[in-house]
Amino acid sequence: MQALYFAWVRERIGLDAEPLDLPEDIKTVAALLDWLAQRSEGHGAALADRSLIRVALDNEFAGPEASLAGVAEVAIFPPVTGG
Amino acid sequence: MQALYFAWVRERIGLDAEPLDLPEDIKTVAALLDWLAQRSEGHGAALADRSLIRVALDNEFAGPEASLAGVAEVAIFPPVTGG
Amino acid sequence: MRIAIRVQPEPFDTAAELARLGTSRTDIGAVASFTGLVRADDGLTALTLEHHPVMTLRQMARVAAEAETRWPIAAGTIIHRHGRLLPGEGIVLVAVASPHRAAALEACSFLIDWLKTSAPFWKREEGPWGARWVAARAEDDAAAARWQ
Amino acid sequence: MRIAIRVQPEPFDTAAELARLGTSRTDIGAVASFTGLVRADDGLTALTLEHHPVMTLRQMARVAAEAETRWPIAAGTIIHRHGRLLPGEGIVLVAVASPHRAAALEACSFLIDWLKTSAPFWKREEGPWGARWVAARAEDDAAAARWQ
Repeated sequence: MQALYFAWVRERIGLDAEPLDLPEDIKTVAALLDWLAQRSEGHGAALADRSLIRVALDNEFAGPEASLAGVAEVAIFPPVTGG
Repeated sequence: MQALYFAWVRERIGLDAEPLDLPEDIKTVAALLDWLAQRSEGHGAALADRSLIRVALDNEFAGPEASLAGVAEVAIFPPVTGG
Repeated sequence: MRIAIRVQPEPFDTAAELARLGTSRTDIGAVASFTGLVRADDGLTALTLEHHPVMTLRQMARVAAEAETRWPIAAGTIIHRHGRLLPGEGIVLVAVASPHRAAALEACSFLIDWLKTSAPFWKREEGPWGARWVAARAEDDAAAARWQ
Repeated sequence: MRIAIRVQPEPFDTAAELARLGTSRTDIGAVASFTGLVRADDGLTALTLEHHPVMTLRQMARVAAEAETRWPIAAGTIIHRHGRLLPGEGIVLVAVASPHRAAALEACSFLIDWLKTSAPFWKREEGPWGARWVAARAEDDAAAARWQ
């Protein structure tokens, strides 16, 4: 699975994107975020406040209970502020 | 008092404007319209359906009970359709 | 008055009016505009707008002043034409610049809704039917009433 | 799709876009537009828009399609910029042409409200404070929710 990071999530993690080799027991967005938060200090800082984290799976917004089955790309970012 | 007519009120009466020499007992807009409607066949046709008649006194919209005291100009027209 | 008002027989240029509003200021976050145009419905060939000149300007100024008390308006323009217009021509332009998006959009809607019901203009349509006066619509009154 | 969509780093010309929408048609009775601009609040010197390119276009197309199911839209344009913008520059343009006034005004408001909450753009402000990311505002969510 490919991970994309945007805005201050990107800055705190220090990466635009990275490949993820997920353990088999990580089946939902919530589980993915918990697992990712352990990856580095930057990941932990980026994902500390889950109320400020939004996720898209293969370019579609997804909630914490969404399944990762068959997903090729996960984008993680703050609430959007365009317009 | 000067009367101004607009749109189909103007067309039915056949005049843009005319001076009115009001009898002393004509004190309100409603009384004025009743009196004017007798003035000619055109006036009668123009003022037949009062639900479609709007009035402004000295450039301010006025209801049927509005007083004519001190009024220099009365404008009579259909509901507006600008914009 | 931060909203300029014009009543004129000449065509107006929406693009030029908008360009004028937004230029050389950095406190404007939003510009909303509305342009009303003559539609060739049912073979309409021309639309003539008659108006009460003195009262029209007075009512437009009043509506503009009301908008300025309700929303933070940095600049604005209202142009209403009179005379004989052809299909595709602009009838009315309302443009509002404001620091904020909601203010610009709401003020723009308010101005056009109120103009429709409070400015003394009357439309006459020419077409296959000859000439006929446009009847006022209850939905225009309803649109204006929601701002009260 | 009657609403054209563009995401670009280059500036756009609201006036030219509006002129293009309204021309050579006689079935359009109303054109409503909204332009969002960079404000120099508190000494802001630049605004950078980051975005998720694939998802942005998809979300804009979805919002445009939803507007077309809700209102009779003859033509429209949505342009959203990304990259670094200076005070006074346009960020976003929404323009809608419709036979009817209410449809044009409502669709325009709907499009900008939904873009704000569903298109993946993020604003970073430069100024006396250095650089900071703009926080999402609850009132933007509320503005979008009223269309649901």
